Amino acid sequence: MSMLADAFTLVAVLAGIGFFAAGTAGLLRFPDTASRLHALTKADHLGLGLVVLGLLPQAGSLADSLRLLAIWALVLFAGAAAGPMLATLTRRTGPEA
Amino acid sequence: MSGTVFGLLGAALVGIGLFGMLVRAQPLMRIVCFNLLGSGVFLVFGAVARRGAGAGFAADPVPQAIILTGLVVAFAATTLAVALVLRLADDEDEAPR
Amino acid sequence: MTVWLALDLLLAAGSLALAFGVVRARRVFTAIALFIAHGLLLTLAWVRLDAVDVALTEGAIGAGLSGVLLLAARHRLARVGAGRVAEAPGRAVTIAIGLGCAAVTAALGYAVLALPDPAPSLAAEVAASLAATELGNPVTGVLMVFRGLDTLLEAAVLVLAVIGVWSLAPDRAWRGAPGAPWTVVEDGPLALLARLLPPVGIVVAVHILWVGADAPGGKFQAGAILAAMGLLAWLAGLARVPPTASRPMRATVAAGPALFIAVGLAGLMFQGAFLAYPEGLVKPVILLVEFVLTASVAAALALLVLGPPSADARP
Amino acid sequence: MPPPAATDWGILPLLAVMLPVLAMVLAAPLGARGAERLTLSLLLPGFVLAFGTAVAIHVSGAPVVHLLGHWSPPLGLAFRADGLAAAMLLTAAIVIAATALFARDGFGTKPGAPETRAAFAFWPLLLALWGAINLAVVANDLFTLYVALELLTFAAMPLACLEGKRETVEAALRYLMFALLGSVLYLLGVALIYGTAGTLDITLLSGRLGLDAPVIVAAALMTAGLLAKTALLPLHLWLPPAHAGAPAAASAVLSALVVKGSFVILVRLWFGVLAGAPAMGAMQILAGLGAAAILLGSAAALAQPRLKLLVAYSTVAQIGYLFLMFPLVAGMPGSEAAAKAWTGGALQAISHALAKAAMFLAVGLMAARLGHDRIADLAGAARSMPLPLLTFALAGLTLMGVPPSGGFAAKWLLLSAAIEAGQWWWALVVLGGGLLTGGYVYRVLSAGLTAGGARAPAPHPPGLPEAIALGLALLSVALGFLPLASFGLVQVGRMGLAP
Repeated sequence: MSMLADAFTLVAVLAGIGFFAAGTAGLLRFPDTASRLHALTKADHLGLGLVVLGLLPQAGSLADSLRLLAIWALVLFAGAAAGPMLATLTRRTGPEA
Repeated sequence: MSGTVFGLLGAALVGIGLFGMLVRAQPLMRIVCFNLLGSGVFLVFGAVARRGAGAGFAADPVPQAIILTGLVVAFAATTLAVALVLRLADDEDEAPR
Repeated sequence: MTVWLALDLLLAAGSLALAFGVVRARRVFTAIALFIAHGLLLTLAWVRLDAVDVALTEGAIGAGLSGVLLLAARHRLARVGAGRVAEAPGRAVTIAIGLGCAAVTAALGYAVLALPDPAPSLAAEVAASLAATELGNPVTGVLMVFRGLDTLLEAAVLVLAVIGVWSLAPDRAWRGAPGAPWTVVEDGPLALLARLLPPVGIVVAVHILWVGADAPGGKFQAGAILAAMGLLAWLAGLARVPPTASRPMRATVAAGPALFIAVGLAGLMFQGAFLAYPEGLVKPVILLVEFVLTASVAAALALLVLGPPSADARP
Repeated sequence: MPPPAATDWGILPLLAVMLPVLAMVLAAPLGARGAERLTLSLLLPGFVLAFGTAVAIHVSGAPVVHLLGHWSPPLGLAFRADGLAAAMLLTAAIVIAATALFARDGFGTKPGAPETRAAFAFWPLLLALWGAINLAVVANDLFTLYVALELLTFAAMPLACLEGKRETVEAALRYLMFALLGSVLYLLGVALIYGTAGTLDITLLSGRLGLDAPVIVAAALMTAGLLAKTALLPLHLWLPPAHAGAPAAASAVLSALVVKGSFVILVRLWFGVLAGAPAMGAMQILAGLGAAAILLGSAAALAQPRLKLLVAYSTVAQIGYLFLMFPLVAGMPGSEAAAKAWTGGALQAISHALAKAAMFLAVGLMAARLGHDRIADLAGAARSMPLPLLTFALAGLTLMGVPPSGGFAAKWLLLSAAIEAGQWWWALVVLGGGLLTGGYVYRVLSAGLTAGGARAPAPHPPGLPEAIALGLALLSVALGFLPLASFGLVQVGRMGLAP
């Protein structure tokens, strides 16, 4: 059972890291702000989601699991607020501002 | 081992921050570099704390408490410096009119 | 073991690269962005140094509030022009300064390596005396009991800093509210975030304050989170800052240190030493002081980030 | 040395620190008028506490110690007031009291009048400065001293630019940068010392540290940081514009007290913390820088066209004298010459504090009456403002070291200690500095004593501010009349001496 849980953790966290790596590559290589934002928020939401999901079986208690989920939810919130703001700002002032 | 690694990192950050403070001309850059220098100092202190692990504690709590106090004092110093820089810029802005 | 060493080295390398980036950055904005990233890496470094209390503070104040402060300042400088800039030193001087700073780093690095082994430590003394304080977190024990004076003075430093920052207001703006009003963004997603986040933040702050007696956390971390929540609400136009003359606001900033000093003087009167806590009531008294200090620290930090009242109301 | 143990009367230096700090915290909610009255009501108790500390030390012949929360070092913190600390507490109480009374004219708030920005800030800043200087001389823990240094800086910097003029804000920014760099270097040294010894208590550290690599690096960093704060040449560049641009009352406390705080900590570092690690080379360098400061600072003062800048450069020079004591005390510890040099250094700190506060207040009065402070246009000052000019002259006597003034006693002690210790070259510096000081004081007096030009203002009935400035100058002279034995107080609790 614990072997299975460990294997699940390993796979999910690795997949999450993969999303982060892809997101970072996108941030660095994509040409314009909108697609960069797209790459970044994808990494945040999916990558972190997978990492959190993978860590859930390792959490010692229900409280710890809830904390992990709360982290994910907070990042989602922040991303949801910051993404559109950045997009609006770039539309108004151009990419260099 | 962590103590040594981060102690040496602290030493390097002190040199880098000091260099920036002396070489960069914009006042705001100097303030950022001062903060870099400060983080180096705190890391050296943190390395000292880590080396002092014992009696069931993973690190000596006395220097850790000192770092906490120091961080808040350094932040207060930063706000004062920023307020001065902004005041100067505002004056500059109004002088021609 | 080696995995952890590799992680430490990776963290150190990343931090070094970012630090070099800060110093070399051509634009101030880049430097500040890299500095914030640097602060976040350092937060991990503090965890690796088994200093979770420091990590929380570094994240909240070193990277968070400092970052907001510096970015807002950059924004304002960009609007009014960079201000008069001192002459940057010439090439030869720069090289000389660089060599000097390298020498400082070398000497310091050597000193760090030459520190005595086994390292001297007060951990045993803290462990022996911690029971008398009824606290479980040794760092809180040091902050509130053994070196309570330093903490008290630091709280006073925050009050003094607020007075100092306000003293830099232009005379014609003195009666106004702290902060530059044009920074407020009243609509859009920020308003949503500013409505959703503060309740969560307040719960987290109270939690951090409450567990601080026995686990990592405490008044400064909680105060920084509360200050951030307040600033967020202010940025979104949901909260107004009263003018500098407001007595309740001034009293909030002063209450924590004033209570702390009063407790200290009570110790002098009844126990014969400043900051000696009444026997049997150590923990309740400390928690009361910490609770009021959190409110004062939060108010002071927020006011410090806002800056003096500004004469500049342009959008 | 064993950890300090609590003594009777330890409550006195403790309250001398905590009362101003508490008053500073309460000042903001009280508002400018309340803060002003609170400050004034604290002046007498503050003086009594300082005086009581001095008496307690004199009677018991030993330092007065308070252990905070009954916790003894290395875990806890101690306040330890020795003779030097008591002398500085008294000096601070006198200078602060004089400045506060003087400042009522400029920063007072009439009943019912609205609170101005300058009045709101001035009183808490003055209180913070008072608490910080008291803390800097009695705290016995290196990190508490760091907090004292920061309190001192955060109080002094806004005072330097309280008028809000552009040049003063620029000067304040430069001052803040020097000061922050200084304190961060000091803190770095503190970290290394803790890593070496596992304690930050000065008494415990005394004699425990050898000349290991971390200790040497720490000593160098802390000394450099403290020199930047004390404005010893060549780290003095921030001082003249900051001190000359401040309002008169602020200049007085900045020049008289603030630089002395970091100086006392430097003394504690070399003769307390590092008492077991003789470093004669470093001592000679410090004194060499001091000598350069005396000669170059005086020469610069001689060349200044503006009165306030002249007085500020005079501070740069007078700070130099303080550093002559280092090699003389370290040269032959326990000898008569070392004791003389120690007393001489302390007396120089005190007499300069009184004389310089008097001088800045007098110069401020003159500048306010004239509307400018150009030395070339001082003609007629002797007739229109006799008291401020007399104050300047008396304070000048002390700075020159003319008998019988406090400055004479200080400089004579340093001079004879130098000869007894076989380091006669420092004696030449003392003499040369006195001549140069005479030069710039004479320049001002001769300009002021010339018959009035047409623009000289009409004579003005002297009031309380004139009397306060004159009183400080008289005190600085009167120090020289005290019998030499009464200065034995500053020897009490000197570390590095055989008990």
